[in-house]
Amino acid sequence: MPTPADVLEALLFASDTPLELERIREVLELPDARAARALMDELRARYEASSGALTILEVGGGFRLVTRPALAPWLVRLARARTRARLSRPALETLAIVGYKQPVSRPEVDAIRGVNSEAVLDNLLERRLLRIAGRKDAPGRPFLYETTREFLVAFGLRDVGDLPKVEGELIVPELASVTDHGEAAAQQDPGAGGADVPAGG
Amino acid sequence: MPTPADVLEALLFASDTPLELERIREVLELPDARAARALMDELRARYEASSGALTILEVGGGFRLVTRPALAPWLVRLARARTRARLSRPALETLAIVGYKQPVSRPEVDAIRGVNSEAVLDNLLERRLLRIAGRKDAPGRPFLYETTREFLVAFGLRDVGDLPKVEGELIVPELASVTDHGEAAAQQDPGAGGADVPAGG
Amino acid sequence: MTADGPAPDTLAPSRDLTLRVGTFEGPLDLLLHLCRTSEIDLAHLPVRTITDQYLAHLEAVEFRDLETAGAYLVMAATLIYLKSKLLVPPDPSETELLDEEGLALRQELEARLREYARVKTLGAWLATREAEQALLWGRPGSGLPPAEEIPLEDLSVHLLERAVRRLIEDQQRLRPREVEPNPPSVLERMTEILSLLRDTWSLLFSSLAGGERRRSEVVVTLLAVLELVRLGRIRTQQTELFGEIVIERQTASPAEEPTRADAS
Repeated sequence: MPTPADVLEALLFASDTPLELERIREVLELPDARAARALMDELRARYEASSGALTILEVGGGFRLVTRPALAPWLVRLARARTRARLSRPALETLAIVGYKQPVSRPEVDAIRGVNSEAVLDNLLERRLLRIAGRKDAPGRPFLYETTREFLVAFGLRDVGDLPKVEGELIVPELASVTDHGEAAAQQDPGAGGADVPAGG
Repeated sequence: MPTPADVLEALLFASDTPLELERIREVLELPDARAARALMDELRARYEASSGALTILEVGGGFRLVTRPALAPWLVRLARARTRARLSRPALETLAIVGYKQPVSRPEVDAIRGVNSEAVLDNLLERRLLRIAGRKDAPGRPFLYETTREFLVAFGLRDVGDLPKVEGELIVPELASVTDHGEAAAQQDPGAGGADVPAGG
Repeated sequence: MTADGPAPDTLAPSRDLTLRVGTFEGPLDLLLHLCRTSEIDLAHLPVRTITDQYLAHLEAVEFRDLETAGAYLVMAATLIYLKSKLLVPPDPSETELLDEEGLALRQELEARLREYARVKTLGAWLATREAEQALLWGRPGSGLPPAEEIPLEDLSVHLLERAVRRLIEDQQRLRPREVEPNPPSVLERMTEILSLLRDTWSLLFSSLAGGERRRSEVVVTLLAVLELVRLGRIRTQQTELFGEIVIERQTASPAEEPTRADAS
């Protein structure tokens, strides 16, 4: 007779998307999400205690079973041809903008990057890292973009709250003169390099 | 530092085809297939000793990591829970249109929803909630869609006449005026596969 | 961080050209690079230095397409304009003095640069996360029974009812517009363009009319742009026939300050 932890292990193993606590609760008929979380903790402890090849990751609103990073060299050999196309710098910057400003329209992304972002956005839609969240009530009724769960999984984030706080990095001193130009002008960067973002956040 | 058995476990986990002894030998740089077999026996013994959810199967000239048969019922439950959850808003909308207006063609569904519905329709065909009822006598001779018996069963209906009456009429726009609209065809439905959109959203 | 060059997923046809541009992803990127290499404080931008450096680099840049070229040139024009607003004759030891408008423009530029710097840093952070995740392997494909083999559980018919209601409501809301196409008025569009230009000093026509390629929308937008040009509220540039139109804010309207027209 399989234990609940065994069932959970099987669910994790068979699931190709992050497994949500709610789903675990439902399948195992647990009273609430807390009970599901407790069971997950039990299984994670078991995995951490045994030093096997696998580990459990909390990502994209759920949990995934993955190989430990130390095993990557051998896996690369196994999947000789496996080359996950890395994202380009424009793609990463566009994701960064959408990540912390979502939902955001193309004209807004264009304005921040200073260049046309249509092709990059299309590409990210196609990769399912972004999706359309609706239309903005603005000239041309442009599409609004937001990040997907795929985005969270690709970057190992539990949710968008895991993104480092960039806004909070700014110190906002009292500005004597210009009041006309609103928040943009009122934000003062501590220095030239001032955009450092702490990892982990 | 991972042991050879850990590496083997990772290879089994990440491999999408049965893993051959020769392949194991190659990746782990073992002297011969016998050494690979010995390592496999070691890992299998480890799996049999622990009564977890997974087991190693020798199949098709290689080895696979699979869930134990006793766990199958829970996997079916998970799959079912996910299938249900995956009837995204676009999917429900499309089902509703076909349900109330059948038989209806894809351009008509597109016109009502204002977005390309190809992926959603394909998905619903695959789930057997819809089927193709023929072709419409119209430019391009598009397929006509109608609901299936599975659709009725899934929604607990005796026949489509059981669908609740709603106030107002869902209008199928004249397609002549719609084709010039262009935008409908250019835009892919973001919720196509619906994986990210919870039911009833 | 990934290599500075574009990865395979960028636009294929423009790749070679992009590489020759160097590693800059646009005018802000170039400007930021100049600030970083000269250790310039993004909160105190030396207009003269940065303009001269920008123009010097611009000559070496090979543009990937006309639109990108336009974006670089708009920035160049802005910098030149800003430089022309410096009040005192050049004296490197003095802090630069600008009039109120120039000050505001410079602060806006500084704010944009800082924002872009943050975006860049966050992009680099994402790149390291991506690299970390590339070391992890999940299961290839789903181990669950395929969807078509899973009998569906009962779904509430109310879900369908709700969906169809929503659609009908949408149609009823939109119908007047459908029957009698009623594009936004030129005046409305003019107001919208001006309000967008409060947040940024340049816009691409395609991004204004791009969301929905309805002819009527494009026409109204074009009329609005022409009217704003006539009123001296905006400037436009189109580097080539059928090329991208760049819309810029015209800070001082000739109607209010007729003398400015000669200066620019």
